[in-house]
Amino acid sequence: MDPSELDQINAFLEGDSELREKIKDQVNEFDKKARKMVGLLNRIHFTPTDALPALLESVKPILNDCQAVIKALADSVPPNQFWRWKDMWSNSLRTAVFAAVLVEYLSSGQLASLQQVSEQLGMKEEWKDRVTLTVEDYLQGVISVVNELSRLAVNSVTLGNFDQPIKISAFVKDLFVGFSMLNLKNDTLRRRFDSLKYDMKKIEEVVYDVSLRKLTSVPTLTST
Amino acid sequence: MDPSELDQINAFLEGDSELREKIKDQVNEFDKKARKMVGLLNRIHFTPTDALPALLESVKPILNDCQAVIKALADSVPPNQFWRWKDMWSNSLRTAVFAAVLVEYLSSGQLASLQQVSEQLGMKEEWKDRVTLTVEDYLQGVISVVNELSRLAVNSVTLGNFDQPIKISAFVKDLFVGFSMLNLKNDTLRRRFDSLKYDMKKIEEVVYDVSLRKLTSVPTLTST
Amino acid sequence: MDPSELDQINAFLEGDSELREKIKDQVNEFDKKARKMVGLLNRIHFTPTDALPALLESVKPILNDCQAVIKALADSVPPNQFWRWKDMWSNSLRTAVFAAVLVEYLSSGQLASLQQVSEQLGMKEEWKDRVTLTVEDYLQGVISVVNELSRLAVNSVTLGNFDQPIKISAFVKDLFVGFSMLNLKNDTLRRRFDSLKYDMKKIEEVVYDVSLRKLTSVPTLTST
Amino acid sequence: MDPSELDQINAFLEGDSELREKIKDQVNEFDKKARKMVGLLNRIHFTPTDALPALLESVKPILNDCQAVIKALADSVPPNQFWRWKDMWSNSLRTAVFAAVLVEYLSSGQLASLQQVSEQLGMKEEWKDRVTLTVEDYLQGVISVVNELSRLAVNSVTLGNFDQPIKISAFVKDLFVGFSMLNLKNDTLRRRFDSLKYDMKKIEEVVYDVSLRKLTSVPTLTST
Amino acid sequence: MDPSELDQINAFLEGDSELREKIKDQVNEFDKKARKMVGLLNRIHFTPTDALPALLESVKPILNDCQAVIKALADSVPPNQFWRWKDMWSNSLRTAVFAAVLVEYLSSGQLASLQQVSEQLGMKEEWKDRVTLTVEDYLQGVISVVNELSRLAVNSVTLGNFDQPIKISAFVKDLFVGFSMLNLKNDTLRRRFDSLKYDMKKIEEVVYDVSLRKLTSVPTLTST
Amino acid sequence: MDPSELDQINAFLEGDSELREKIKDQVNEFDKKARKMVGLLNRIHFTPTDALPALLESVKPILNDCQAVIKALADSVPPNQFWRWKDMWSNSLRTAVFAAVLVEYLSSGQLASLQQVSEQLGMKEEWKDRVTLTVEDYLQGVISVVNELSRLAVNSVTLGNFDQPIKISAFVKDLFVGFSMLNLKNDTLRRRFDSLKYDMKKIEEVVYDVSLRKLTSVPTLTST
Amino acid sequence: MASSDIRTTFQSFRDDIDAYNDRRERLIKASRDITNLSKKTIFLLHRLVLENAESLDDREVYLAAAKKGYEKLREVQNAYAGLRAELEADMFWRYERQVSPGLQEYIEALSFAWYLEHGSLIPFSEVQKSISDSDGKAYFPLTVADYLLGLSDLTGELMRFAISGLSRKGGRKKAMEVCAFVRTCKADFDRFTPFIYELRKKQSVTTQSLEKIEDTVYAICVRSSEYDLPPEMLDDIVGSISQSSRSKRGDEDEE
Amino acid sequence: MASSDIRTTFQSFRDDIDAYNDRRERLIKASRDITNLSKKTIFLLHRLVLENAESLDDREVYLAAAKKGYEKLREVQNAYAGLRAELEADMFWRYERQVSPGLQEYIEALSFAWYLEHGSLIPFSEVQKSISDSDGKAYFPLTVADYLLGLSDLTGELMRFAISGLSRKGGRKKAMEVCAFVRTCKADFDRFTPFIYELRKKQSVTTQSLEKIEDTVYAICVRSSEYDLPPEMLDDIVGSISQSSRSKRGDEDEE
Ligand SMILES: [Mn+2]
Ligand SMILES: [Mn+2]
Repeated sequence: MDPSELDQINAFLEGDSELREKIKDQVNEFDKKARKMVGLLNRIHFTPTDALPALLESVKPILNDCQAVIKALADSVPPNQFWRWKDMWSNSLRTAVFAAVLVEYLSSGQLASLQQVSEQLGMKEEWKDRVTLTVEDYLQGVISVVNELSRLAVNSVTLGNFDQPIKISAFVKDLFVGFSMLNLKNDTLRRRFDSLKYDMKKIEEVVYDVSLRKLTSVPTLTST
Repeated sequence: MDPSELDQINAFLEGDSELREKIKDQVNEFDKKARKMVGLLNRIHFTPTDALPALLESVKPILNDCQAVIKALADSVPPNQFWRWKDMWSNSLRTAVFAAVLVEYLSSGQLASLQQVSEQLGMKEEWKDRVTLTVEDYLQGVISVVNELSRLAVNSVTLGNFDQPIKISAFVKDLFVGFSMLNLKNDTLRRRFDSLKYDMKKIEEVVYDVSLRKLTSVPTLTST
Repeated sequence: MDPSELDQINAFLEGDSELREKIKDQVNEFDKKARKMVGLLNRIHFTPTDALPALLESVKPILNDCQAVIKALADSVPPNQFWRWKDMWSNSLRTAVFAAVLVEYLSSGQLASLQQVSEQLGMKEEWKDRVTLTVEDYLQGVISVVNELSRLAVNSVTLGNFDQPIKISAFVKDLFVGFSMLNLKNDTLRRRFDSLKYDMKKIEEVVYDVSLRKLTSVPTLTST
Repeated sequence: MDPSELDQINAFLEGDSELREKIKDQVNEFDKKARKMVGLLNRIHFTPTDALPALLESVKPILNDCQAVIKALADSVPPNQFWRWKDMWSNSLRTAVFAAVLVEYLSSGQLASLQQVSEQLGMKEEWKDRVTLTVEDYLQGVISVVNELSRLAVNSVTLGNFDQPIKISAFVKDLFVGFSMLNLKNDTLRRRFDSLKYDMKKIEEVVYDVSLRKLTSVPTLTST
Repeated sequence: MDPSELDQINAFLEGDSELREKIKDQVNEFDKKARKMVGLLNRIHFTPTDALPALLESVKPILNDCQAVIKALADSVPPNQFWRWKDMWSNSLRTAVFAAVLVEYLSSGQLASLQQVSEQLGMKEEWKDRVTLTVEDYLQGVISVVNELSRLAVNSVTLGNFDQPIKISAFVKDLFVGFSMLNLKNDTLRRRFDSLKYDMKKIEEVVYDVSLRKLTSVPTLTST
Repeated sequence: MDPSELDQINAFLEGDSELREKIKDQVNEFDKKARKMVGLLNRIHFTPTDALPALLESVKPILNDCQAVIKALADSVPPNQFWRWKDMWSNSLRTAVFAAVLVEYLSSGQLASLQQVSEQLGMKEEWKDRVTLTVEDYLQGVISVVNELSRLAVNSVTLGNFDQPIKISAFVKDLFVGFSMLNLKNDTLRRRFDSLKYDMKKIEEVVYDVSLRKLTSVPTLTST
Repeated sequence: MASSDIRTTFQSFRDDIDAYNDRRERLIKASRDITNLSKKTIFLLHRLVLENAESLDDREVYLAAAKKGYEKLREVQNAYAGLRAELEADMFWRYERQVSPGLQEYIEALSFAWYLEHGSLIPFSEVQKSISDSDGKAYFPLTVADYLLGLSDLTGELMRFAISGLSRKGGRKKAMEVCAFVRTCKADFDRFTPFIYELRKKQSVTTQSLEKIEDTVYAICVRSSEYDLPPEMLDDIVGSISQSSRSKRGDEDEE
Repeated sequence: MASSDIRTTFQSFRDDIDAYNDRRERLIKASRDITNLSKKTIFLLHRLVLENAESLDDREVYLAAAKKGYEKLREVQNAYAGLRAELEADMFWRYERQVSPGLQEYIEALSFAWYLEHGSLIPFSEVQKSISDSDGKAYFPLTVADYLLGLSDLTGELMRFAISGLSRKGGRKKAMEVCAFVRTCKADFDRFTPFIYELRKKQSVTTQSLEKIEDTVYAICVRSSEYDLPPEMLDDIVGSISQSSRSKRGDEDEE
């Protein structure tokens, strides 16, 4: 190879690896915040219903803090290279989506839309070739919420809240129908969707236990 | 090496990989239909007893549509090459068997025989060297039905239908006795049969719950 | 190479592979009997208490027939080669132990000892270098019995036999204490022992339901 | 489950496993013949040129005997099931192809075509849905012949036959050009073809030695 | 569970793992001796022909010492448990066979028979249910000798001994013909036998080099 | 866990991970130097004998530069924690040993001792609980030298230096005898030592080719 | 180095390698013994709790069990005292991989006994103290990783303890306590997973154990809600019925 | 979001996912075609060199082969022109994993033809130019990684080229040239291995190829040293003997 070409390629590769280091540092920051939210949200399993709102409030400021980290990421990534680097932060991002969607569901009983989550995380339209919330990352986060809700169905019964599993069941059923509309290839998303069946089954068994014993006043949902 | 022989060999090698592409496209079509039926049949778990017939009716046209895809497959596969290509579509085919058998059971309480399913899927005797329904694919589909019925036993109690589990229990017991009479050497089939025990156990527990609480009028079955 | 030595080696190699075939055939026979007993014993879950003795009687002849197969095995295995071939039949043997121990428990309420089972299967002291019942095979069979009894506890209530779970509970608790006296290092055995606690838990729940039901909703029925 | 259907399924399953056993036995027979030919053909490496025809004659009857085994296979394999079972005998078949092609080359200096080998092994057109010689099996056999010829080039010099390597060199070069006309995608075949160049190289070295020696140390011998 | 039975079982489980430790220690001893012989025998590759006898003499005492270790093994293994423990020492034993056969060949030009090797290692008929030399271990050792001889063929030329390769070639050819007459079903043995071809090829190339250059007076062997 | 204990453990773990980062940075520096030496030494395969000394001289300054990096490492590692961190740099260190030993061999024909290499790399006795050259690292480096020499034997013949392989052969033989004296367990060192056999064989074949053709004047070594 | 020098040098390497292997072998054996002793202690603790299922007072049963556990673990502590010389200075780090498995098993057993006695997690200092001499000098430095990994295994034993203890009197209440305790452990350990790789894998085992306990506690709550009786009374009712059946079976035994 | 909203939303997700999968499928197929075309080109180049073994002038044979190779690769370049719209803006990076395998195979083929023509490594800019329109606008950005990984595969083909070409006239000299060339490649690439993970694995394949060529060159040297004749004369002697034998075999064929 021509020596000047050798040097040029080398310089290019070194620049690239510095960029990687820089992004990695920012992702570490992001990850710390994501972990912190997971740590707090883990408490839903033993927090009585009336103390839940306070717990959820404590998570929101951290969600807001994520905006700054995400902006820093967007500033680092070169134009059009979103797809090149996204794997580095998608874990943290999915965790943030998980937190946002779970907090919203436990607050309002509603599913936060991709748009809503995207805004809550401070994503800007003009960055979309550098940092954006993809459908896949959003769906991955939502599936993690379902995993958590199946555990919550069990633990809320222990806490004496017999209506929670019924509500969760209705919410998850809706989501499940939504997911079954997607044509998923044999990839991670497909595998995770398959795992939803176990969550559904578990939740259904809790609803079964509760309704068999007539422990709840809420009527169990049927299809419309 | 003789040039004409060389050309022939070359033509043969190239034709093979085009054929694979073509079959793959048709299998993709088949797979979409199979998944769609699974999506619809998932609704049995939250459909009240009286709305079930309508749901089952909505599945039947898709079952019929499978006939066209299967015919297209039969037209693509060269004579005598069933065993060469069958692994490509056996997953989709087993899912179709699952749908046919489940619909039949929920409609009539009967087990659809291999012959019946084969006809319903539009398999022709004269294709049997290209596309056919093997005993193994049929049995795999039937086992999947049992997996689904154990979940249905739980959910029908939630929906207030306390007789369904008792009926399911009798049907599955019958099937289980039938399967235990087969000399399954085939490893996959045997392992899946072994897994039926868990379904049986779950169904028995539902029947236990229901009869302990005297919620049903149907007498629980005993051996004859 | 010396021709006579060659012949000798060849004869040896051929003898070996014939021996393997022969043992395999006998193991197939053994396996058929073992599965037949499992098939019959599966009926305990829907056989009323008064019909149980007859069912157990129908298993005993097959247990006796195992003696012939085991003898045939012992006759085939060359002296001192127990450890070489035992893996081929240990699955069937454990199933036979399972059947023997389950039949004994359901007949007399007692645990058949290793010695008793060994005799019932017609094992001879003088074969012990060819076919014998090891401690591990015996214990594996016993654990399978406990798995089955937890299912029986559930089903006997469905069949209206409310005392059975209470008896089973006492028997299994005793066994559990027994197993916990052993210093198990063997991984498979330890793992299977671990699973026993779930059987205990299930049986406990049935006892719980039955006890409370007797006192709350069916006060006229008292234990005899 | 309908008893007659059960019986039918059972009969089918048992038939299948008997069929496997039967084919396996015949493949064992085939394998013995194939190995016997390999054993005999190994002698070409230390058989003087004038004794070669006799050696080749001793192989031909065994080649003929293969016809009976192959016919037995064709009789056993059910119609249309060639692709189901072919992996069981393809090793033996490739060895037989190797023997046929090697014998032909050493007798006539010609490459036996797929058609010729197929006939020599007694393959019938009307069996092609049960037993047939595929392009891949044929090519694999031919490559094995080249491997053997590179060894023969060396040994024939030891035996004083200095023309053999030169003939082999021409034959193998032709074959190599032939193979390089094929568009191989198949991995195994491609990898085996790659290995041919080492055989070529080895043969080249022998030709090199012989050519130079003839001119330097054995000047009286000129090529005829 | 009977306390005395429990104690017995416990004792049994503990004894087993102590026995394993003990055998392991003895195998370590055996292994050291085996390695030492390999170390010494490695010197054949750079030992001039006339110094070879002295080298071989230095190996023999270690071969004799193996008898004591093997006796210790036989004393440790419980009656009838040869097949249970043999895998622990078979590597060392095969190395000892390798040494015995190689020493014998280099001393007398003969192949030591299984019987001879067995005696040399001090195996007693009356231990055969605890420690014995199986056909497979013997053959594995012999194959290792061939691997070594192909290397020796090369090195003896370097040392100026041009007759050695010719002798080795005859010996290995003989062995090869012998091995091809065996019906090797055993996979490992068969694969190792297949590898012999490479050794043969190498040896043949040495013979080729030597005879091409007329460096030897011994006539090269032809088939009889 | 007690909150103050939690904090304490956390602080400790953070300190630890900072230390790891620091060491990692220094190891990166070390690695760069090691790679540079390997790059230069790769040229021995196409450098004519008379240009070799200049090439070796160009490596020596880099070897000296390693001393500073190694000192920095020793300053970072806490007392007594050599064995905790050594895996981080052992690759680089072994490469440095490789370079030192190869340069010494090509300069003087001698094996540089552990002590010599240790000094050349500037290791201090008083650091030995933090950074030191272990026997294993030294031997690994030496084995890499042998791997390289087997390739050099081939290439020096290409460069017309027919004596080099003979010298290499003698050197490697000595080393091999040394290695065979070690009681190596089944670990990396053992596996790498086993690989030496292939290098030896390769070198022996080069020596064979050269001496067969009488291309060298140096007498080939025999054991002493 | 000349040929003969190489031989001498390699002789000294041989001695070095042999010494290493011998010590390694000794430590592996010692560690295996320690693992076995610790496992046996854990079995013993489970057994003691189970055997005295009918005893009146939980506290007493647990205290007695813990005491016996400590006694048995003294054997382990003596073994470590004996290994002191082998693990001096940087030797501990050299043989860490051989020592750690046994050490973690020991910590698991010790923390189980401690939990039975105090109902809490054993502190780091207490573990280090247990493997120190009477002057408080450690036989070898305890690493935070071994400490945490040992404790992480404890959660699995507590799961077994909770589920097999269900049929004891008060077993239901105990299961709920264990549930809360294991939850806290899991949350505490989460903080350390970025630092200790093996802890990440063990945390998923802990999560599984926790979910098993949660399922158990859930089943208890579902049932007590259905009958709407205080747990103690439920225990008494079930206990008395099982008891009467058991004594009846006892009679049959005598026949 | 209400039940029905969820359905609508997921419908839009479905469209999004389907669009992605369709494009992905198109690119995989296109990439597979490109791979096949490139592989065929490589085969063709080997074949052309081999078939014209008896030709007088190396240069001419190589130039003619390269020219035919370039022609065939124009099909690939057209395919890339057609994919331009699919790979716009950030789409290249999104589908990189689908595009790279074919692209690397193309670079391998192109660099082989280039080597035959120039005897040197094709520069980065030339590769990029080959997949750009006539105004020099790239269809998509060429990454350094794909460039290097494609070149790395070239060494394997050069090994085949050198060894199968041995029996050509001048094949021995050519093998020595290739040996030197591959050596330089290996050394040049070594510098980049810390940056590109896959290159590390490919380097070990390159090393193997290099050693195979070295062994070949070694065998040549050993033999020419023994007979002590200049290589051209050796070629002539061997050639003439093989030739006479070949024509003799030809005679036999006519019988
Ligand atoms: Mn544990
Ligand atoms: Mn390639």
